[in-house]
Amino acid sequence: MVSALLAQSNSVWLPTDASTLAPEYDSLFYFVLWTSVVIFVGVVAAMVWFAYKYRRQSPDERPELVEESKLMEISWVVIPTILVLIVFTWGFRAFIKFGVAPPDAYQIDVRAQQWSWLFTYPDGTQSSELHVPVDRPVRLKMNSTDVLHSFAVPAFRIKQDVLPNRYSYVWFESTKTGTFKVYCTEYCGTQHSGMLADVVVQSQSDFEQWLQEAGTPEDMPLPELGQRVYQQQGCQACHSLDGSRMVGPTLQNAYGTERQFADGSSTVADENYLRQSILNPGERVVEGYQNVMPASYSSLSDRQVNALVAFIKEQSDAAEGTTAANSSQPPLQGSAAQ
Amino acid sequence: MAHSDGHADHHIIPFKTLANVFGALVVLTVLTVAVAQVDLGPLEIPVALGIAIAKSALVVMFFMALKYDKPVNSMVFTVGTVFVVVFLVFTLFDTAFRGDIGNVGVQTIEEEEAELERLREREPDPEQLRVTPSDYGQDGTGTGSEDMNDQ
Amino acid sequence: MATDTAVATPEADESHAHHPPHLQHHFVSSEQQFDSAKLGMWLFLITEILLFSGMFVAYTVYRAWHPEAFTEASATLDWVLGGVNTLVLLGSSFTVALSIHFAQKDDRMKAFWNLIATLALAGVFMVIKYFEWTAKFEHGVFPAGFFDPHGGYYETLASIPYTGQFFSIYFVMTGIHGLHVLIGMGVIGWIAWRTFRGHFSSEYYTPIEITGLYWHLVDIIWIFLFPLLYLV
Amino acid sequence: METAHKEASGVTKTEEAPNYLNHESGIWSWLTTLDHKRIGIMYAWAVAFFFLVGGLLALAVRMELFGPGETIMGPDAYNQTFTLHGIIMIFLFLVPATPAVLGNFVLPIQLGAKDVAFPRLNLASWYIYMIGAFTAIAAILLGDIDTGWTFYAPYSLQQGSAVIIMTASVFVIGFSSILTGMNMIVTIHKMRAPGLTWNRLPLFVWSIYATSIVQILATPVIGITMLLLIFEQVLQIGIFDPALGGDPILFQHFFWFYSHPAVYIMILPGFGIISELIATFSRHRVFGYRAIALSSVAIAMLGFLVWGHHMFVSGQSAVSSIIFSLITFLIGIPSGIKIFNWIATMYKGSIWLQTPMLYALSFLFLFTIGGLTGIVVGVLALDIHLHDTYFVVGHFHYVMMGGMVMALLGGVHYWWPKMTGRMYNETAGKIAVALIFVGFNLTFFSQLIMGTKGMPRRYYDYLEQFTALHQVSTIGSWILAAGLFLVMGYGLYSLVRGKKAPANPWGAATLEWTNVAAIPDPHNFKRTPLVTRGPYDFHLADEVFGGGDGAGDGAAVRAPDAAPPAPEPKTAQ
Repeated sequence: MVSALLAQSNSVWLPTDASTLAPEYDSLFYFVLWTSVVIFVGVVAAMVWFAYKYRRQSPDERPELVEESKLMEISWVVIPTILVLIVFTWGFRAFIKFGVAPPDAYQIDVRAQQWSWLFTYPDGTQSSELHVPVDRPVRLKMNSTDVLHSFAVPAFRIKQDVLPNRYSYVWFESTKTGTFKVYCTEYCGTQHSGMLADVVVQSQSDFEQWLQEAGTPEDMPLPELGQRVYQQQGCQACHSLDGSRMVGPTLQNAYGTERQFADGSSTVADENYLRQSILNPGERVVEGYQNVMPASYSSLSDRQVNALVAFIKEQSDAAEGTTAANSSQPPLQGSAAQ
Repeated sequence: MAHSDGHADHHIIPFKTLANVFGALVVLTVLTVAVAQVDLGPLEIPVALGIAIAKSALVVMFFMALKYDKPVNSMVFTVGTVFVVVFLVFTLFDTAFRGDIGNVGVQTIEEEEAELERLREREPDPEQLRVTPSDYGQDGTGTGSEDMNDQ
Repeated sequence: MATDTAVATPEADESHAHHPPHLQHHFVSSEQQFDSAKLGMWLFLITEILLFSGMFVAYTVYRAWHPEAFTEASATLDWVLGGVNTLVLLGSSFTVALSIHFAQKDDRMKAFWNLIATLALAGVFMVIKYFEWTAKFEHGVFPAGFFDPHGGYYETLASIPYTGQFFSIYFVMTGIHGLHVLIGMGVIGWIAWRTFRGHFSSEYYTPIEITGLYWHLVDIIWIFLFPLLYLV
Repeated sequence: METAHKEASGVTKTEEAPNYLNHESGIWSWLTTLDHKRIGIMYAWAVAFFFLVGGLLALAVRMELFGPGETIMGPDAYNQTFTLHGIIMIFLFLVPATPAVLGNFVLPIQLGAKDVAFPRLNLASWYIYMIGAFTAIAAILLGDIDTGWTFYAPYSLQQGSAVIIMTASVFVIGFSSILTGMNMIVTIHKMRAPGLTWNRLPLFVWSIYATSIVQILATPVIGITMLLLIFEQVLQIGIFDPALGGDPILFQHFFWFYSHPAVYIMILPGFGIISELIATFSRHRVFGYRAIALSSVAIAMLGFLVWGHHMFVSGQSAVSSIIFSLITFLIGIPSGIKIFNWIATMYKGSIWLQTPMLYALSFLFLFTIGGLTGIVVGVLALDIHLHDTYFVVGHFHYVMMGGMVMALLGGVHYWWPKMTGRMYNETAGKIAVALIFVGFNLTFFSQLIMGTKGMPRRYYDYLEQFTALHQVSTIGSWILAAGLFLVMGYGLYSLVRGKKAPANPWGAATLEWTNVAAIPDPHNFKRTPLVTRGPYDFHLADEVFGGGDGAGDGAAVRAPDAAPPAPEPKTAQ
């Protein structure tokens, strides 16, 4: 009966559980929830019953004094105290478990910035998606390049603030393969609600294969690598490819067009300009936009920057060579539609 | 309302008491400066704070006349200072134990890196890490041989 | 007592004949008014203490984290000037206590001159403070963000991280304390003038009393600031 | 009876009887008044205005969240909207609302005093509040403030000068709060009528006393915090800014040292109001008077030791998390005791379900949910998943709105006749309670559910899966708003057209009802009362039952002006 209720309410309250910590969390949650429900129903039932039973019958009614019962007063001090102490102890033990990672955990570095996540693996591979092997403890070493963020995965029941200038750590061991959401849960500005990422839980072999492919292979063509860097570094959070206006200017047709700056000057966006805008974004800010782009991109490698520039060039009709490819595209699509 | 006009029952602190208190305060100030010139090690802060507390107690009791005042005023003052201590102690519960279960770094990243740098500097030159005789093989130059000579 | 007060009537009905002029209408007696003012002042004083407590907490936290930096930075403060200032403030506390003493004894002029002495000592304190601050500014010793020490001993500070934090706390604490001294000087000046004009007597000296309380608190804050910043 | 009749006719011709509303007229007489009742009314207008503004902002927030993506505004506008909603509701509405409006108006009368101890400071506190409020408005107009009401560093440090002005305004408003608290404590200590011992204080007085303690002890710390935040921006002192070696978690300690106790500034007076309402409308002595009185003070004190429960996932040490969590549970117990005592007060009472009592019962219902969800987030492990989700949003709205605002609305209805001299429309009142109750639960219970599912707070946009719950919440907010606008409507109507109120429409037994005219005299009492019984000793309070029927129909209960109350020795004449 109780378990049926529990199973039913599972769909109402908590999300799916996909980590070793979740079952412990859920049983504690349901214990507190159902104890609370019992207390709440008791309080409301007494209140409603009294309000009905002792409703005023005549305006000059003079109720008798009620003797105060010491026993009653003591019992409603002592019983709640015992209950909260049980809950405290239980919560405390679980908390320590949440806080202390197993020593053999696989460590992944996490960099949070407004408004994207970047995950770096021990072999140097970087990704904007968190891929982890199933059934293996994973410890995240996190820090932020700008303001406070918070790393939360509801399916794992974990959450930890990510601080600038101080590492923080969180760990989990996933029990189910699949894709889950990472949220930023510490308010961090305009695109706070867009600061999401996917956790992809894979089997060990799938994970290893992914790790192989996700590196930056030497032989990858620059524009393709650029696209990967664009996604890994979270550029898409602020710079669209389809011309729509976001926090930063769109990259569509950015290359080769006239840029008007906040200080009144202007220039045609060439490779040097793009390079400078990535490495030192505060230098020249396009008019109508705020100077909010993090300076952390200056740590990108030369090859990565070159790749990004090549990728941005590809987004522009003005860039020679790609123009042909672009102009050939729409008719193709058009014909496909027909 | 005969009793309403009168501060007759207000305690007038005698000049002599005030002067004595002032004298004591001067002495304590000189004392705290004198003590500071001596290296007391870990006792330095407790001693300095102890003298400061003694001085402020004198000011509160006599200059501010709390000793002769209504108890409620003493209560107000006590509660106020208790909450300063609460603020301090409960904040220290965090800052003194920051990173105790390893979920955050004990130090800032800046400090961790400086620490690493220091360790790296102190790390002896691999040349000096000669343990077995074979390490001194052909190029028995420089520091190694000097070490040998010292011994 | 109970029956006495129970017939206290609205002022419309009753003349103010037996009310001293300083007694506000909503109080029953001078005693009640005096006690209220004093309790109110004590409550205000603990808000002041808690205001400063924030800075003391910041000081303790950073000192506990970076003891070497604080010791080094503290050594650049001149304890002689700090010590003189401590004596100056203690002296001013003494004179303000005396002025209450003389007000209670209806000795108007002595009360007045003691207030003037307090004012003068407070002035001395601020002048010394001014020289201390400008000496630091000359060497580029500013709060952390602008911290750029140069010249003499200050050079060594540049190489020690977190000495800037010490000076941030130093400037904020002594700055806010100094502001309290300035406010106190204004109030004491006003009270001294009123004393001179004979507004107060042993019957009614509440303003001197509560100004005195405020001034002693400013003194107490300094009693803690001095060893924490200059000595240890 | 004869005198009662005479007085009744006197009441109907209010124009002749001088009272605090009509003894002086003109806007200047209000702006320079030292009368605690008039200052209370001025606060009421200001606070009501900001409640309206904050409420409209809340509606805008809910409207934006009706569907994922942009509904009525962009992300920046949304972030500013919820920030302003928070700042206005907390600093300009919840903190001053009960102490400064009802506390100012009711407390001195309940004490049998002519005024608060420092009438000038009282007026000054209103002006300081208004200056703070205008500074806040200036900050809003000057720039985009999107830091959230918590101003967490380092985000708040990057947001420019508007934030400096806003933090300065919080600093200023803090002063007004301190002055009110000081005034209340001194008034309670020094201005009680003869015979009014500590054990005879109405529980509303006790609750304001506890509140004032918190105001005095906590508010200076938000002052210095805001000041240090300003210095951090202007002088770069490197205390909070991690880029300069500061510690952002230290800012959170400073902030919550005030802001958690501030929660008790908001809710404690609500406890007091509820005690008054339940006693009066049950016509029963409050069960466990001393337990309720002392638990208020206990909550006020313990409230300072729990601030770290806002920071379980912030990276503070586990030692402090554990200590803060344990004390958090301890503070839950006095709150629980209060609930049980109020229910026990109703037992064998004579329960009259007028609008104020309906608010009190709604309070019990909603605050119990608020308290229990508070226990849930107080559990160390459970908070990890629930922190900064809509569960927390739901929890504090159940406490702040379901608790505090319900109590405030109950209190305003209860004292409305005394403040305005007019009755409101009882039927409209009951409809409004029903709308507010239903709308509130729809709005915020759905938030509790989506919170446990992981919906983070302060999100402009959300995943498809939360849409249904968000829509329920938004629709609930419309019902809630309809109820509140109904209250505003019949309130304003009552000011103009409401029936004249009798001196004691509810048959209450505290001084403001038994010893004061329907609309109080400028000096409150014709004669300073002599108190001979407890505030809820209805069995001793014959005057309550005197001639009136307690039906709230305008029939005078007795004549407070002409004949002194029965238990007073003077009655003999």
